[in-house]
Amino acid sequence: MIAFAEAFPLALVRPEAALTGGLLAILASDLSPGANARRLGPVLGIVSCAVAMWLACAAPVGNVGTMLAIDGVTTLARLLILPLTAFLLLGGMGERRHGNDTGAWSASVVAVGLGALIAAAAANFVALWLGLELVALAGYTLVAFRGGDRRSAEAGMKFVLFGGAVSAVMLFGISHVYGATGHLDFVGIGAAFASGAPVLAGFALLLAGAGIAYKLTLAPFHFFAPDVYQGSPAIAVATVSTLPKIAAAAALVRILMTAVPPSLLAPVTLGGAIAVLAAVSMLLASFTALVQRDAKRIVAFSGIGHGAAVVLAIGCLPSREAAAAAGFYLLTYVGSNAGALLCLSVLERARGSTSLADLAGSWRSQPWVSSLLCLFLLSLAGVPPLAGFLGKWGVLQQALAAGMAPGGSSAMVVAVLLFLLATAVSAWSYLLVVRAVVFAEPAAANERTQRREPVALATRVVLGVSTVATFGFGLWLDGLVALARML
Amino acid sequence: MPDISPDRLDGYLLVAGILFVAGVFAIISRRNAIGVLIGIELMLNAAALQFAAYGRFAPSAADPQGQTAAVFVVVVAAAEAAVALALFFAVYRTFRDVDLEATRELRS
Amino acid sequence: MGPLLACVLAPLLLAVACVAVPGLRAARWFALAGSLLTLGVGGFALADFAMRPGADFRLLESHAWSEAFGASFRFGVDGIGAAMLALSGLITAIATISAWSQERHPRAYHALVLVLLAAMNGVFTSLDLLLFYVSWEMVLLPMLPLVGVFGGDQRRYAAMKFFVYTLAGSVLMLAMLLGLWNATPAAGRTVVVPHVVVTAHADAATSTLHGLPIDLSHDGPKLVLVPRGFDLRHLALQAPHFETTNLLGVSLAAFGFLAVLLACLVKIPAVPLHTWLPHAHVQAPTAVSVLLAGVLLKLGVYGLYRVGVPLFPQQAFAWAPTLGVVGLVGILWGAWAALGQRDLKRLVAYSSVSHMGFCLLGLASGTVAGATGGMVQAVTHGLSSGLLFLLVGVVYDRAHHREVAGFGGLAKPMPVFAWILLLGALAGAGLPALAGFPGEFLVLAGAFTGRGAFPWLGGLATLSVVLSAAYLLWTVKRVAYGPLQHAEHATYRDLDGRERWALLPLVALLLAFGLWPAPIVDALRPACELLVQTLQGGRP
Amino acid sequence: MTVGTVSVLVWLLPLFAALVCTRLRSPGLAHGIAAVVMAIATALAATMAIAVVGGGTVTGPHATWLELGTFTLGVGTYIDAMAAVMALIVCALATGVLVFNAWYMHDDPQAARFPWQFCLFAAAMLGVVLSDNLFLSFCCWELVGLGSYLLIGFWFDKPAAAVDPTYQANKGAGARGVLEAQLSPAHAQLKAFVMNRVGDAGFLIGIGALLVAAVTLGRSGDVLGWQNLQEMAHYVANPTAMTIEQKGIWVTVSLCLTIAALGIFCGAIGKSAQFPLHTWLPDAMQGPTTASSIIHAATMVAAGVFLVARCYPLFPPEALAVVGWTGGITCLLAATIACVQWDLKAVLAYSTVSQLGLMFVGLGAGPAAGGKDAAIAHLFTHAFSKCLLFLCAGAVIHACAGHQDLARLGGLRKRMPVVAYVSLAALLALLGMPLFSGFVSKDAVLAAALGNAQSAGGLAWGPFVLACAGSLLTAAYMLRWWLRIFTGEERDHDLTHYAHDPSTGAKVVLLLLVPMTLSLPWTIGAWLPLPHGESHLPAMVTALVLLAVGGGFALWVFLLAPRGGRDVAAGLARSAAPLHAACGNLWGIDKAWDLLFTRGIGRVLAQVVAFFDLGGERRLEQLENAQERRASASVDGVVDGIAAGCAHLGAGSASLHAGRLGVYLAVAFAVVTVALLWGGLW
Repeated sequence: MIAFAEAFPLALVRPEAALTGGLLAILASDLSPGANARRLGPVLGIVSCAVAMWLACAAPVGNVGTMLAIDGVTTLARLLILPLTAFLLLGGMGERRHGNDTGAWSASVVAVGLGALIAAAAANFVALWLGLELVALAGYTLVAFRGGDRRSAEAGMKFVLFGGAVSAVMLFGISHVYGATGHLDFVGIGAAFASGAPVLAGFALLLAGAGIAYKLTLAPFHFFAPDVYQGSPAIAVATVSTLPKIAAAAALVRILMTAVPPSLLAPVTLGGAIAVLAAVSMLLASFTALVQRDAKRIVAFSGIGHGAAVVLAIGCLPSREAAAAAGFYLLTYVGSNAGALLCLSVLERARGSTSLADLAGSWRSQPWVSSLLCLFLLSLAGVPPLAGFLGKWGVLQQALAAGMAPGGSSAMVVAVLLFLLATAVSAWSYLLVVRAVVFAEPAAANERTQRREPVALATRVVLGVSTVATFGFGLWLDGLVALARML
Repeated sequence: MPDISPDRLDGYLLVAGILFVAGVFAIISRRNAIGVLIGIELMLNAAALQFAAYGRFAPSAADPQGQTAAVFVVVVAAAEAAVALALFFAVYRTFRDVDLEATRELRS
Repeated sequence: MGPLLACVLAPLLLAVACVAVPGLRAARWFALAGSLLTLGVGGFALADFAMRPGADFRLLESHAWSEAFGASFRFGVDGIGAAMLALSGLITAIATISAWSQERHPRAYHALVLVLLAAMNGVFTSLDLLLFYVSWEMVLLPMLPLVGVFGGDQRRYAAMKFFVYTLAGSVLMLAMLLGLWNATPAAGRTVVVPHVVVTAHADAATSTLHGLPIDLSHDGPKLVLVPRGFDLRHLALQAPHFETTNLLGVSLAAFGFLAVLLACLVKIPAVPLHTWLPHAHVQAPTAVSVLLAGVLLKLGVYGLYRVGVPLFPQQAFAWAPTLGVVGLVGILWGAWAALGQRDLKRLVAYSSVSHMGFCLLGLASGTVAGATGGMVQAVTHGLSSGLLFLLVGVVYDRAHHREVAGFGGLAKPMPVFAWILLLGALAGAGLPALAGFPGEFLVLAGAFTGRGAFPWLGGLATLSVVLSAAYLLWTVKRVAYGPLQHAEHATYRDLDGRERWALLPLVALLLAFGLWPAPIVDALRPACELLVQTLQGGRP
Repeated sequence: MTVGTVSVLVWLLPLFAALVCTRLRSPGLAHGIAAVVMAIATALAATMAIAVVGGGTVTGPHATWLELGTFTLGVGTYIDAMAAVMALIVCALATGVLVFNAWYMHDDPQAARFPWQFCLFAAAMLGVVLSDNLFLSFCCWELVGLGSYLLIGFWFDKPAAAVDPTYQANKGAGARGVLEAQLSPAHAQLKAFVMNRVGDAGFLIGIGALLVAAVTLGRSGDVLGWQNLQEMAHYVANPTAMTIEQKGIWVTVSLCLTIAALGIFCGAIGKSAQFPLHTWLPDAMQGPTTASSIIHAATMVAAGVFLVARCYPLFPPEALAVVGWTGGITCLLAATIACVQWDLKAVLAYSTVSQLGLMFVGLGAGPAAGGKDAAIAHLFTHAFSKCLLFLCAGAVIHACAGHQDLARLGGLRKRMPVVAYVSLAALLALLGMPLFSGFVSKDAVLAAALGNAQSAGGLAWGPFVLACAGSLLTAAYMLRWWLRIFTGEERDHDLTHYAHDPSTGAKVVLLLLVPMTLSLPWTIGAWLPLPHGESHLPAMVTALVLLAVGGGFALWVFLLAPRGGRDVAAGLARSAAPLHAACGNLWGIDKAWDLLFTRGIGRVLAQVVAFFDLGGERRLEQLENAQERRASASVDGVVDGIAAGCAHLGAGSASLHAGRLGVYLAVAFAVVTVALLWGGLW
């Protein structure tokens, strides 16, 4: 027992443990007869998130063997993941009151959060892969949760097949990395690289990166996103479009910081390549979004673009400000994105779908939700003084600094310009939704377009929080500095 | 022509490689979801095989990292397959088909 | 909290109040209060500059924002800023009065107007480039629904075009901002201060320049250590270094000026980047058109005055002839396009294009007369175009259409309307003794006395004297004179009290500035002189 | 009270009157107040004139209007004999016209509007006359344009002549060539203003050229003041080598000044209705005759002459040649048209144009030949005679219930004797009959032109010859006008039956003005030193011969021949049909302008620009829906085209996102493979 405690310092992973406890509690409440799991589940989940949050704030720093590394990145990831999980549970509480399910929903959400925590803390490819798989498996269930709904089922199927394939590729890469370096932990791999590993290891690492790119919906591993987001319930989209991105970003940062030799990392080489990759994703996302006719598809493409922006920031490593910029970008993104999807969830219930045609004129029946939706979308577009602007600001500042630094790569500067182009184009795609929701007249004045869907208190709370965040972070320049200090 | 004697790594890698490529070919070419799932399984098992092989021939055979990973892979693959099949069933309930060409309501 | 911060914060708070208080009847009073506050502060500052002319910044105040980025909420106005602030207050007040009986969502409407006012004030009073940019972009947020929700049949197209076009135009400015920031070493940079700046801004008593310590005792070149940040005045001091900083093979200054230029030319709007304007104007409700023409278009000119030239004088100098040509093209193209319009609002919109061309030409001419004239033109155009849009709104209220051909002989049933329309048209046509004249004449004088090809540009610009008279007075003739077109027009009532109250200040100011422009010119001139010196200082 | 103060008072009193009258609803009261104020102004102007006549100049008060670093723009007065007398004439005629108008409009419901608009014009006109710098002149120059605009459009609600039954009933039978579709007060005022603006654009360029010259010469302060201009003018005499390097364009100061002179003259062409911008003046007759009498006959249209005279030092010989030729051409052209007009106001309008041309001929003669004084003298004499003629015309029109057709009027001498003989006096003055004022001035003009022609020779003869031809015709058509109206038997009884002389007040005005048409000391007398060079005698002889021939011919055709029962006029018209038609069609100039200005620039070009800007109305109807939106080769169309291009790119990539999982995976794996291979090669 003592030996185990020494081998496995639980103190470091209290938050994960707390969340695991919450997960088990929910499942237990599901089994226990009489207990209304649908009501109880979210509560348990939120409580466990709160506890975990509390523990995370006071968590010590260190390594759990070669498996997990609890450092600034992990802490930052925790502080993003845990509150977000709680809010997603709360949102689910509000949005799924009429679902006939048991606590499974809450369990899945908590599981996604747990997987994200593990992946974010992983210092070892196996741990990383397991964490991402947990995120994925729970995510599949969330996506396909709407029983008996064609689109939801199709979304789930596509999600699982695409995800499975990518994770297999990742695993294949990992195995070769292991074979080439004899290590599965990042530090070891980094050491091996430093002592001249075979070139095969580099390619293997690239394959292993596929899994992360997929979680960040980076081209060419983004294809699943539009279909899956369109098909699944908005509140599920809110989960699978935010938590995995945070986890993957944290993992990517750690891999680049530890497993990749700095010589290779310098913005000139790898950073430049990453920047180009990101720019391509952004352009693809922004332009493709222009012709979409469904709000959730547009959100999906926006997610692709924003994931790319995070990657652009990460491409500016090893400066810690770059990591902070990525973190802040994720913060602003998840705030606005979750808010937008929650609004869409309400409108989806009112109008039956989120196709722009069905959303037409919903401002008449639901002024507040619609206005907030537009607000969140404009924040995603990065219009000051909304939060999205400052996220962009941080990323662009890092990229441009990396580009203008003596010996910096002009690829970074080009990426910045392309980013700005993508910003303008994507703003247009967001306006497509605004146009439908606010400017357009309802197609026909029937009871569906007239109906005013009640908004649950829980939903209101979440919306209120994201609204505050959307306004509050907009001009909080020192937030970037604070995050950098945290790392 | 690699030497595929059982006490050399090359043979295992070759088999794993073949498995992986076959899996990739399957998921790209199959129209039936089950077929794609099988392809994925092939790829996963290729990875598992390599883990085991690399573990066996690793310089430090003392700590069985590779073999452990292989076991993890097998477990997770099973879980994945379970979830996948459940979802196929859900699709089948609504579409009466698991042909990927037939189940294409979600598109631009 | 100083007056300028109040001009930005108070409207925002009032806007929140409008939205937050359910069933609020007093929203319009809130809007009026916010605009009158702005008008008061701006008017006071303008009067101060008129009485004690100077190129310095007044009503300075600074509030901490971000130590690390060297950004802070710095406010301050020179003569130009004061004039613009007063204008935005006045026009917003008038727009509010003209929309006094707004039926559709009055609370939301007035809240949006207040947000717009706050954003505009932010642009006009900010001395911090980041704050400037934020306010600049923030203008778009309220305009989107103001056009898209409260507008006409094709409001969606107009609103989206306006938003995307202007956003695309200004998006490069973000890169410019960060480029400038990155171009400054973290420890700051010691620069030599040009003589004109020392004489204009250095404070001998405290031996400081823009709050930075400077040694004025010796006769040698004056040195000052400029910290990294977004203070416009500090950035301007580093202008030469931006020329030498490289960005993708071009100099940072070249890139930055291009970014600012693009943003401003779209906003002004300069031909051929102007086509969002007619749509926005035609679709927007009257009061919003008044705001758009009266204040928003000035943002572009102001941006060039405040950011483009001071930060990149060499580029500005090199670009000046091109800008002059662009201005001239705008003047003539706009005038001719206006001559060919059938829709009253679109006609006035194109007259705006033509008139704003004068601002550009005047600034580009690089003469005191031209620069001052351009700014005077910016102010007076705000008045005259506002007047014309209000009048178009008046006829639209009665006839529910804006086809010029559909009117005629309205002077019989609506004499007061006809007289004010004639006054507005004559002011727009630059008749002496009306406010349209001083700006136009000064710009022409500036162009004639400008360097290089500017005399010829000025010569061609005089064509607009004919064209403006033609399209404006022709419109007056077709709308107000001749026999009554339709019998029911005879029943139209003349301007009612509210309309008269909205028009009265404009009429009074058009006459006042026309007969006695000296005060406003005196208030604007020193700042413009400094600007011209900066521009000429950019001569390689 | 100094002359300067007086001059300011003279300037501001009418403005004051205008402000007061705007608030008055009663026509009588308004006219009364305005007349009284103008009378006071007249008295003040008289004192001013007495003070400066005999060649002194007074620089009145001067204030800086705007200060612009290198130069300033000022407001102030400057009085010399020319200005003082002109001011006196303006005030005196204005007073008279106001009194006359009180009768003329006694049954017009809108009469109350007349006085303030009229006083506004008077103030602006006095501004032009008294201003001490070119900038102020330009401002007031524009404002007289405003006054003219307002008064031409006095009856703004009248329909176009083409659709106006009363006009069709009353119009002169010979009103050919007039574009009736556009002949309405509303259009005439627009036409007048815009065509004046054409000239003013030139004026502005002239001012610009002066500014360039001033800046080049390093002058500062009120560079547009007369003082400064006179000092700069000596560069005209001796073209200095001083040049400015401007992007390879070398501009000499004297060139600048030449441009300035031509620009100022361009303004004069517009305001004084010289060829080719003369066509607005006949249309301006749509306004009240009383307004026309002073604005479009006596003073405003003469402002151009006045301004050129004011800037005379700036005019180099070549510019003066342009002035002379323009004047000569206009003089003859307008005269030919006047010969065949049947609308009694049209005849007077064209005769005004012709006489203005004569004045410019005088100006064109140059300082050596004393052209300036001659022209100004003719300006003065013409002001009185033409104003009187218009007032009489107004009386006739009023008496005949708005009928203006020379073909139907006639024999009014008995019914309205006062008007008849007053107009005869004015007529003779206009013709330049000895003992009448016109004789002296016209003779002076011709003398100057002749003198210039003799000294310069060659082309300089042109203006003189044209002027002579014009004078010849003037004698003919003016007599025709008078004879047609007042002599012979009544052609249309029920038209002229109720005709009668105007009211006492109006008659008093007419009679008071008659002495001014006589060649007596106080008319022109000692005010201006008229040229008495050796060219004086031949010029006088020429003038008398022309008068005798022209007048005699007219008397024969319109007085003697009809007694013999022969219609010589018709015979002449037949025999010289093409010429007659050309004159009747106003030489096609109006049509040409209509084609070029109204249709060409105003309609077609504008439509084209508008089309290339937004792509036409049909596109604008279908903007809302991207599918229906039609592509168009316009600026806006290009913008939408770019947007459509982006959408096409999006659609292209969207076709990859068509829900095919196989495609998704294939693309993903392909990219990965390519990346690996690329990495391998790299």
